[in-house]
Amino acid sequence: MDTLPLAVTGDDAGPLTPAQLRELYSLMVAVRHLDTSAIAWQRQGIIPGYAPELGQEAAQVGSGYAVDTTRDFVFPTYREMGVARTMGVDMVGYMSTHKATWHGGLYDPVESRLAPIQAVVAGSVLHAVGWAHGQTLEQKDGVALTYFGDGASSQGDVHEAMNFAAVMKAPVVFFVQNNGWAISVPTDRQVAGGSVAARAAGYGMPALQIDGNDVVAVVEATRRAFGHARSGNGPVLIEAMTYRRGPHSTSDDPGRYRSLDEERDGAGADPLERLKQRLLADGAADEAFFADALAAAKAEEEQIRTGIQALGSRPGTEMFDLVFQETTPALQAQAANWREESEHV
Amino acid sequence: MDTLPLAVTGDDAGPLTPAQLRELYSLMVAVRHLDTSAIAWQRQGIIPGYAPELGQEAAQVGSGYAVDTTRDFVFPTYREMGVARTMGVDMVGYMSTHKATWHGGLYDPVESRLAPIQAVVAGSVLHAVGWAHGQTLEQKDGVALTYFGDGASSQGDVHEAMNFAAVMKAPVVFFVQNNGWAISVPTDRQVAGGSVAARAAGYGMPALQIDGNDVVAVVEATRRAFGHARSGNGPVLIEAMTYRRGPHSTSDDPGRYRSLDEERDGAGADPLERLKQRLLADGAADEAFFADALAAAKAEEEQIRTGIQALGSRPGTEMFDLVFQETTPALQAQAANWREESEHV
Amino acid sequence: MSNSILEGVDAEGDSTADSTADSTADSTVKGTAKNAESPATTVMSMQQALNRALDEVLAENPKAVIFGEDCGRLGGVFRITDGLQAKHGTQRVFDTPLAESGILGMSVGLAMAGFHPIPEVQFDGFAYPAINQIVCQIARMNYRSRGTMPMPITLRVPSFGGIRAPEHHGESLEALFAHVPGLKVVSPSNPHEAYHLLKYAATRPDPVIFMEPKSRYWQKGEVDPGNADPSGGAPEGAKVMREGRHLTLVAWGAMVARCLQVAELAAEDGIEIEVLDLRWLKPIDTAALAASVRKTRRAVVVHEAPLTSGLGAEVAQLITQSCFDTLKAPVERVTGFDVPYPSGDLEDEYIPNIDRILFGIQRVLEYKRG
Amino acid sequence: MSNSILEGVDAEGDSTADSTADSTADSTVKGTAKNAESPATTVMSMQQALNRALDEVLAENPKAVIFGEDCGRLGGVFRITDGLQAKHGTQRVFDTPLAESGILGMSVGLAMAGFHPIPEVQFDGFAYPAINQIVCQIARMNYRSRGTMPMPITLRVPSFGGIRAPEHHGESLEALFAHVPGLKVVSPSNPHEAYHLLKYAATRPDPVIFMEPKSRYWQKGEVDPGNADPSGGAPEGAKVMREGRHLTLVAWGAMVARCLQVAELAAEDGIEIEVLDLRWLKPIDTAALAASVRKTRRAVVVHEAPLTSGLGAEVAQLITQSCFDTLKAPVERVTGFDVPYPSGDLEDEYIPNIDRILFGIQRVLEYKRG
Ligand SMILES: Cc1ncc(C[n+]2csc(CCOP(=O)(O)OP(=O)(O)O)c2C)c(N)n1
Ligand SMILES: Cc1ncc(C[n+]2csc(CCOP(=O)(O)OP(=O)(O)O)c2C)c(N)n1
Ligand SMILES: [Mg+2]
Ligand SMILES: [Mg+2]
Repeated sequence: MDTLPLAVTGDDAGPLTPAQLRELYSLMVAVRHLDTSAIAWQRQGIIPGYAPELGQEAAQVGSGYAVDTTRDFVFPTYREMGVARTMGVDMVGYMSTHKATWHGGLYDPVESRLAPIQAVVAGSVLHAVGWAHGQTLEQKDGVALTYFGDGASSQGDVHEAMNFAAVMKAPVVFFVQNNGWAISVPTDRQVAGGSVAARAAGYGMPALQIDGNDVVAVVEATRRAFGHARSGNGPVLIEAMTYRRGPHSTSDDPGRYRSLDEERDGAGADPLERLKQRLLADGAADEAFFADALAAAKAEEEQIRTGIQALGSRPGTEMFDLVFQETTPALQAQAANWREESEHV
Repeated sequence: MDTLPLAVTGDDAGPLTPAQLRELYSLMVAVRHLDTSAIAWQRQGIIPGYAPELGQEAAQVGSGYAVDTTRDFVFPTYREMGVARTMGVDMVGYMSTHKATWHGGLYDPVESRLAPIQAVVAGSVLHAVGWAHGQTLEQKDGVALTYFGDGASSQGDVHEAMNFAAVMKAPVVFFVQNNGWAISVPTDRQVAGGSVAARAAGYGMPALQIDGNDVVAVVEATRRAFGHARSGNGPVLIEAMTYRRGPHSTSDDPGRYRSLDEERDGAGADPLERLKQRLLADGAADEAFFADALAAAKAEEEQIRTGIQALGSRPGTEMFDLVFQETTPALQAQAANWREESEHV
Repeated sequence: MSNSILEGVDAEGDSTADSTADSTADSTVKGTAKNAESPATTVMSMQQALNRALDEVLAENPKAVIFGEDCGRLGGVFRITDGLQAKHGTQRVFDTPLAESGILGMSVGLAMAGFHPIPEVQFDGFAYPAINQIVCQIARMNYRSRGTMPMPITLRVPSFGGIRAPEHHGESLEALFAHVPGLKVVSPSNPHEAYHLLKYAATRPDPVIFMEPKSRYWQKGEVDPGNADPSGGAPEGAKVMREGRHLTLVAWGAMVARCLQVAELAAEDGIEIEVLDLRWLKPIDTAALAASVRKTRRAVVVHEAPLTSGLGAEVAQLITQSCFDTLKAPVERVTGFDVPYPSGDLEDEYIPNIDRILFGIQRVLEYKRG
Repeated sequence: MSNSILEGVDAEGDSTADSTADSTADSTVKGTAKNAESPATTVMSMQQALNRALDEVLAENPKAVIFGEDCGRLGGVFRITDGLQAKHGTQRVFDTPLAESGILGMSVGLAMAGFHPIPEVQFDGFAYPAINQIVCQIARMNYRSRGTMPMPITLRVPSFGGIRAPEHHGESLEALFAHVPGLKVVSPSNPHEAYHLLKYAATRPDPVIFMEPKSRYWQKGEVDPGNADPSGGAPEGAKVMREGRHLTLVAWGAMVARCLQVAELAAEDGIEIEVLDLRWLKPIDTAALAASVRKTRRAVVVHEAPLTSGLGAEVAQLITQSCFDTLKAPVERVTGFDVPYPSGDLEDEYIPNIDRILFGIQRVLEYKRG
């Protein structure tokens, strides 16, 4: 499905260069390696839990690649590690959420242009609309990019967000990663009609349903959507069809609801492998490049792991100090009481 | 718009007979007269407030006419007086809600197959889905008919209801009265894309956008929708295009947000007058019939008014007694305390 | 107006009554009374006071934006935003589609973008669809973002009952809001308070739920724009609306005026009641509660919300905690019942009326140990 | 395990202690203990007890239906509905799309059609999107329909903290639910209670919020299916889990086990604590609270939810109201703080731990008037 007019899309137009394709590959390898490592970390007790994004690297890296962090703003769920990495977010700060150090992560969301990690399914989709409308009010040209899943598409907030955005012509790109599953529930028991992209027409909003495992298609679609929204044409919806190759999280057991055969059939070709084959076919990269990229990914993972292992707990005072900008006497009294009792012991 | 397959629709199929058209006219006159009288009642202090449905008689009477009260169930908003009347609901019991006697009205919702009057915008749309799914579970053939407005279509619950109904193939008819306004907000600032019916396709659900001021079109569309849902094909959405000719309620002042010219242009031809002309053209009714119908409507209104005027307040004990099926000691204690203190004074 | 309920109740018979307490009940020290002569003082309704406060906030802060259902062209169903769109433009004051979660969720994004959103929920009962965004997002974003994304959102909610409205139009949600970490909650009792508390709330960097007592919208009163508080400072904490020495009535919103009426009646029977307007329902001014009850040694808390798990429990417990030794009787609660807010005339049975408050006072005054 | 906090605190020095009180703290009368020898008694986890209760409810009532996110094929993220779909079919136990308002709104319609819906909200924090349907519809439909449309809906909510989960997975919503007219609220503290309270709740004609203490799901305990209560009757009201004469600890859910641990520790210092499992958070068993505190003359209430406007305020006020004369000290509350539920290790700082409860007890025991 492609109901987005082929408008001029600004400086981002034109096909991806070989250097850009190699960059995308390096990013995807870094993300793949960090993602699979994080599962190992969990098994080793370094972090208590993790929500893998195995299989969604193209969707995440490709869409994150289209973001201009000097003016755009991104609203993730709990599974957008690849977007964060692509945007250049501090990854120790990002992964700290999975160490249960701080719910939203320790990275600075304002600096990094990535809103805090969001655990409420569909929780931040409306925030994107508000932020985007702020751009309209201030006549700025930033675009809000908001991520959500096939499961999240069932939430009322997503509908309200699409309707608000379309009524107000807010510059929002709704990026759905349809990975086939919401924990144990497959898309056909979740998304009536079978496509989230098909919902857009009902709001008079253009939509693109794309192969979310083809990073080039993802970059191009996201750039087009950004161009459309940035030029004052209102919101766009992208549904990237992909597959959650791993468990929902490290505490999930997919064997209870899908077979290995179903997994293999559903997953299709590996997005990383697809890009590799393309680079090889184009002659844009050789085995040495892939080896280097993997080595860099490994070094990076090691550094992040070291950072995560070094992370201590946050001091208890932060519980009280970060609730308000202007604290209250009642809260200060509770903090004082807490301090006294914990020091006594 | 008409995306509903032209299936067999059972015994209800076939064009409306002259007798049925006359019956529809009588119903619409009764509703029109009661509706306009209710505004007078409010001015006279008989009732504290009222939400008129002037202009929506065809949409309400026509859709209510398609209901089979031996097996279907209807979920109204606060503005479905015409539906209630058409279904044969006790109108003193119904109008008592506007006397502020009891929020949900005094009529028996189970007996009359009309759920209690609902003040939460979009509040009961999901109830219809649950009730309808109950029919599926029990292999019964009832259909749930749920009403909501153009404003209500913005609520998240409506989206959740459509998605649930379509995923579960629940026998629901979503009947939208698009009357152009949600209090002061016109449809173009409310419904992105301009049509609620257009939303249905995104759920893989058939929809009909119809002239809501043509009672024949309304009856036929609703019958088709019922037939479709009753035969196990899942939900249908009907958007009846009409116009709220009066104020939002007796405490509203439309002069603040729309001009009389706009009202006249928006309202179009009067649905009652349209049916009258058709009956005359068909030779199905004469002036004597219209005069009789009006006289009957007047007699009926008088009877209802007398009933409403005779209605006293509900006894305070009901406040406590109707909270639970199994009351609690704490609540009984409050009731006792209330009784003691009010008797003392 | 006779007061048969307290007749014969002997508060003076209490030998341990604090004789140092000010006996100023007759001079009725209302919060705003002292500036009544000031030339700047004007008489206006609460609706006007709120409207003026919003007008000034828009003028003073270019980042302030007002929106909600029917807030723009119509000026709100209660006309609180009347004329503001015409004056400040459709960018600053606008109508939204009919979806409360959308309105509040959008507020979060606007706040992230540096705005000061002042959304309206049309009626108390329609805050429920937005609770998820209020509790999980607005109240926590400052915390979640470690202080980098403050949420200066002032949510106006026409609240409480008393206007014979349809279902869900007479709810009291303060206990719910006060329980949510990260929110502040305030409710004005008269036009002066309305003006100052709204201006104050709408310039704070934290989310404030502003609960407007809709039954008081059309009541007029003196507003002194130059003097927020007798203290001369910001309108923080609770406020003594009438001094007394025999018992403290604690209330907020529309119940304050009713408690002042009760105090007037009780005075006829020689019972001097102190009326404390709690104003801030979170944080609660524990010091003011303690100061008053240490003097009066008895307290009754009055609210419209249902009894169980209402804010009255919190107020009573705070009083008991700080005044356990001096209390002569357990704190009494006179509140709505644990029933859905009723329709029509039953409203008068449900909302604490003068008689029920007097009965509560009587129970406390007549309380005997053992 | 040593208990430095209460060392030296002299509860016996209290000359007015009620000497008629049973001194049975050492024999630890737990509610289920007396039937421990019964052949029908089995040891199982709370997860198993809940699963068995649901299995039986489905078997006994053809109108009972279970649904929610991942309830069917997966058997729930906590496996509470494990195996039920396979046994009772996809019509009786089914997955819904991911929308809590949808799940609860659908429950209303099913109840209208004569079903007994047993929906699940996957985690406490995800009840917020459904609050509108719970408060405005489920809780009021019986009332609104004048008793013609009862709402026999049993809403299961895995609740409270303690499992180091992500944000919004450790919330305590009991104060919110208990404040809503038309709802009943219950929480089990061990497998026996879980089995009986769920079977009881799921056969009631009124809506019950069933709050499962998720940190106790995997704890095992004896379940006597034939004996719900020591009384021999239905599992209504509160339950004394340990008798004592110096102080009453009131708790519910996961905090009951912690309070029993505290009582054990305090006993080492000669302090005999009565532990009352409130069980029903609405309606609250005021008589049981009064009976216990009239004996012990001191009380501490413990909960995980934030302090302000928490259910502890209601419990404390009910105790104070009924035991004002006998209370030796104001009721103390040991609760979560007024902060968003924190992540990871901070959870241990937030949830009342043994030390904080002991400090609360100490404050009450050492309270001196004046
Ligand atoms: C409002 C809400 N309800 C339920 C949950 C529990 N939950 C977490 S993830 C999830 C499935 C989400 O599926 P989807 O949106 O497809 O995203 P994916 O996990 O596939 O990335 C559920 C039910 C939640 N976090 N928030
Ligand atoms: C959840 C909720 N929000 C707000 C309101 C206040 N309100 C009552 S009717 C109405 C407008 C409804 O418009 P529409 O759905 O088009 O129905 P109509 O009034 O035109 O029949 C509003 C905002 C409400 N009753 N419920
Ligand atoms: Mg998914
Ligand atoms: Mg309308």
